[in-house]
Amino acid sequence: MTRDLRPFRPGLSRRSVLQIGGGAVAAIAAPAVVRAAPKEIVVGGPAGAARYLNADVFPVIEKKLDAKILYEGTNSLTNLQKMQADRASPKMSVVIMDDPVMIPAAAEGLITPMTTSAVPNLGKLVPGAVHRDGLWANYQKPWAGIAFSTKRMKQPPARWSDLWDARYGQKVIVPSIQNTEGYWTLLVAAHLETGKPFSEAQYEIDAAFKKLKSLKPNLLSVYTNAPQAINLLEQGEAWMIGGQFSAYTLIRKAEGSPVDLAIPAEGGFAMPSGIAKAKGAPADALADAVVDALLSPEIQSILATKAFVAPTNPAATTPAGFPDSATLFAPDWAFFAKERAGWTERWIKEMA
Amino acid sequence: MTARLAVGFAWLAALAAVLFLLVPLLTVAAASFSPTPVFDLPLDGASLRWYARIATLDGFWPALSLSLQIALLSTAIALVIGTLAAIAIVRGRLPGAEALATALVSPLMMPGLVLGIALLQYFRAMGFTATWSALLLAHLVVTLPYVARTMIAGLALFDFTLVEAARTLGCTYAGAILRVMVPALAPSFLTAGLFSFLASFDNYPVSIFLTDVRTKTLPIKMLQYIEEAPDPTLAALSTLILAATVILLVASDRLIGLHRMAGTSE
Amino acid sequence: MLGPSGCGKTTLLRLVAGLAAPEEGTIAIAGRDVTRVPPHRRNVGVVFQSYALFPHLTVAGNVAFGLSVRGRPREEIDRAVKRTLSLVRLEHLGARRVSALSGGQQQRVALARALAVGPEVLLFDEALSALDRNLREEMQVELQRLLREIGATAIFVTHDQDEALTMSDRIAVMNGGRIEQLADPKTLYERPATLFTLGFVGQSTRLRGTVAEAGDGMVAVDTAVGRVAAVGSYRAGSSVVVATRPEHLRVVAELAGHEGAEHARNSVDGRIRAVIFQGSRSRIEVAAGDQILLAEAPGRIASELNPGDAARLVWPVTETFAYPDPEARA
Amino acid sequence: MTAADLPVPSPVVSPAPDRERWLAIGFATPAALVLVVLFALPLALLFTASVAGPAGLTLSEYAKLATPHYLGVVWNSLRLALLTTGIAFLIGYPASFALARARGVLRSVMLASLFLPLAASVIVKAFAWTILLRSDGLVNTVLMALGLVDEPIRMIFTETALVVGAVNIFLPFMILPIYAVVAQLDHRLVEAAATLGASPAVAFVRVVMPLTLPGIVAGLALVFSLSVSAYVVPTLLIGERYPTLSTTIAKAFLLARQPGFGAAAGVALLAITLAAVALSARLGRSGGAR
Repeated sequence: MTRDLRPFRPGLSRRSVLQIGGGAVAAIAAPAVVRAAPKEIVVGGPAGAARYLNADVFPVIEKKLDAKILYEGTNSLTNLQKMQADRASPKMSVVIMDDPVMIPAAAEGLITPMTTSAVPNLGKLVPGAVHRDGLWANYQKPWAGIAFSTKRMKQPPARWSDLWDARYGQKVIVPSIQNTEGYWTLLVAAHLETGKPFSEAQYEIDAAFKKLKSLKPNLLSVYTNAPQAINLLEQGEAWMIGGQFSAYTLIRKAEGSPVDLAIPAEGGFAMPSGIAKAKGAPADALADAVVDALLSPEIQSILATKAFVAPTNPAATTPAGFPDSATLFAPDWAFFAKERAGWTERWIKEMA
Repeated sequence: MTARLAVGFAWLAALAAVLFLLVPLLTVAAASFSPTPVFDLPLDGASLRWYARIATLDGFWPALSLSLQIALLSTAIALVIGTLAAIAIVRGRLPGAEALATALVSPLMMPGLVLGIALLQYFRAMGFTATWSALLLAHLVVTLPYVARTMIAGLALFDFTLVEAARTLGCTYAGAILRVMVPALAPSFLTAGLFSFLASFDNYPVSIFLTDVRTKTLPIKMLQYIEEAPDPTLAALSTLILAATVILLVASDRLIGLHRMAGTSE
Repeated sequence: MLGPSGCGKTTLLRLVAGLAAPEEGTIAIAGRDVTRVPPHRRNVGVVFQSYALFPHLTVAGNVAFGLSVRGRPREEIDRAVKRTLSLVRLEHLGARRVSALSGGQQQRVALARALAVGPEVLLFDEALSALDRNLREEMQVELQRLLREIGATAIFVTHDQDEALTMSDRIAVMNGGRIEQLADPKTLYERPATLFTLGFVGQSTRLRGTVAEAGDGMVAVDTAVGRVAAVGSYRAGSSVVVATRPEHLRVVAELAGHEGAEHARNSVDGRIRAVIFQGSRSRIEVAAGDQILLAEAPGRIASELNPGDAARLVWPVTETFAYPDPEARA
Repeated sequence: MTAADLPVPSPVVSPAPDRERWLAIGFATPAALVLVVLFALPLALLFTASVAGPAGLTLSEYAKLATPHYLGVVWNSLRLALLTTGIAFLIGYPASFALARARGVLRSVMLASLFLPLAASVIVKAFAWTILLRSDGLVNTVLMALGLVDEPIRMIFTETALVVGAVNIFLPFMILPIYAVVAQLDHRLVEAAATLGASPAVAFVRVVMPLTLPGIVAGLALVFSLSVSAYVVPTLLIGERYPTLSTTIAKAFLLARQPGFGAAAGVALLAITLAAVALSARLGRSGGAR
């Protein structure tokens, strides 16, 4: 895996190719350098979070810091690719990505550690929320369960094993392992097959795939495109999505869609939303301030109510009905990140 | 008898094609009037709330403007250089004409995101970071195949003596191309131009790697909107774009018609 | 310009029009060197073989094209279009689309379009070949009338010798990229300078032989059928082809009294092989040795001839020409 | 002039062939430059990873492609492209003739219906197809009303849905280039063929088909290239159960961070498609020369 993480390095032939191309492109379009205004900062993160961040969170931070936050909402893996290409002069100063994407970003040296002196709130988070000595931190924890259509199901699904219930032939959608939330189905399958607790079952991958295969008759689809899957659930064509999470499903529910999120008896899971500073990025001090704000109780309270996520700063207040963050299982993401490519390939081979 | 059958079959195929192509568009248009936040049919009732929402979408107008700029410019450039290349290929005095004809389609053979990643790394490796120019150049690669391929086909039956006739009547070479070849091949140019414009205007797999937070094309914005919520906003937005395209099509139909009229009075 | 397909006559026309550029040499129109002048500034009018009418324009639009490109005022263009169309007798069809016209009408539109700009030289590239025979002959007459009215120089390219002979003041016979002979139609026919011209324009009777005696612009040639005298300057021993036009060959029934009577005549004895009736005249094939000679005779005389009869062919020496034998040369 | 000094006839020399050739080269240069500088070089750079191993050049990434699973993936891509191109041609070829015959408003409506779909994002159209093809969707309702099926048949996320969607999205790219050629077709040629004693079928095969070949080749090349490299279409219409080269390449670059393997798969895709398109162009040319 480490071999595959090597960055692209120009070789001799590569350099000469670039010289040819460089001359020609420069002739076609003269490069113009765009510099950010001094009190401006670019934050990159998932597109799905753009609405609540722009509407409810950033205005508060902007007012506090007297700065302008520009949010670059793009799929995490695309953002990672862009960060890699832009490593010489990064455009994004702060990035929001799930832990499994933070791990390769860290390995490729694209993010830089934060300190409690510059980001005081870093030291106030719940245990386990700060990774690799401040390289990144979890600023929120959406929880994952089973999203279901309230139009089709009068009773919320009670257990994860309901996904396998023969009554739901071709009614179930699960996320692809290419998406972070795709891991939950695999983990549950391992747990159901072995009977071991999640913490042990997460390493029993052969068992997981065995159980997962038996889910095939119930599967309508395996999604990589979340909006499409949610749309199918909202239409009632799908009845359940295994492993969907609060920051998506509950926002849709709040907007009036006939969907809801159930936390099965075996337990829910904590989604690992991380935040980090890009290495060598502009507006370094401002980046520290923005991260600190996102880790502050004030902002995390807003996030909790608007985005239905569990705070990682214990001082933040949560509305009633939120699951206890401590009951949510957080798996070994390093193991997941290491194995994901292989699992994806195996998944495609076995589930096709 | 066979001939009549064949004609009947042709009309049947055309009717089927038209219906087949329009059904999903009508579905989208219908769903845009949904009173609920679900992108679905049938509807109970109708509402314009998703149209109202478009006005509140952040970054919509700049994205539309950028997409129009890039699409118009890349189409204009692609039309010129693609047509020139097609002339060179069709007139057959070019060494390796057939290879060039195939090579000109090759950008379509690459998944857009591969092209996007390739261009992103290439531009960055050269220290080229101007987003607008990068987008224009990338879209030129995306649009050129449509123009070149359509024009090669269109020129195959074109009688180049017309260009020579115009030259002996007092036109320069470029003037002859503009005054004779362009109007005589209006359907091909229209097809090539619209293919190219729409391919650029709707492109996101290439654009997504080259846009940045300040410079986003409309499809990238639309992708962001649907990621935020799969509600009928996108249906409303698409319906508006479709309506604008209808206007564009009617206008270009008129324009070509006007051109013909201008021709008769000359 | 007359010649077989591929002889380069269209290329020459294109060179004159400026649509192709010469590698060497100069092209001059009315004494003005136009070698480097692009086609749009040469002031020539071209009528193309395919007519090359602009399909997106009407008849009037096509005729007006050259003037409107030159930016002439609208009234002037309208007047010129009207005048030119009436010249080609199409004034009533100005608003038609060109695709709705017959072949002859299209040809006339092409002509009107070329004429409208008032060219110094008119170029016709096989302009009549696409028309059927009757229409072609009608157009030939009409074109001659028009060209006389306008008084412009016209260059026709054709592979049709009748058309060339009918329409031209001077004909350039082309072969293999070269002009074989440039002459008025009469000279060209009566005094063909080369074997090619002889063969391409009209019929001929030929005999291969070797020069036996030479002198004073005349040669005596030994052929397979006897000695023949011809006009030409060659050294004794040269291989030559002697030829004459069939209409100069008279068929004489074996009348012994004529023998040697006229010094200026050639004669060959043979046997009639075929008599082919062709209306006012008949073609007669006479076998002499292993040669076949072509003669022509008025119908009255021909009707008395029968295949198998012995016959003597007699023709004037002054109508007999000697050419270098191309096969001997090779 | 005497016969003795006549020049020897020489073969025809076409005038200044170099000038025409240089003009053609000049015309082709800008497009070729764009292709080289903005397509070939960037891809070459990206694809060097496919042969760059830890110890110099290696073909190990290509060897991975030769496993049964990835050969199946290649077959999926080809199958999708062939089905889409074939069906689009069967509908599109006759339709383009009707389009060329149509006049006035009818033609405008037909042309508009070909261009209009290009203005709608693939994502939105995929949403629409889900609505149409789902178990209680329009298509199943119609099928049941007609008594063709007794209970809803599953269509979404099947190969049927994939091909229907792909044909829907790529059909205009088949019809319009063919139409552009058919519209120029001189109908007198067909009539001429008929007067020569050709039956309509023979006249069609011997006269019309060869004349429309440039359009056919253009349509086939466009639709094949687009469908073989389609990424969004299979992702949204069938998902992971139908892995294609495109989805595999995307995964390798973005998710698995294996640019070497992604590059190898990209090279394979480009090679296969170029070969297919060059072959169809060659067939078109030999057919046209018949």
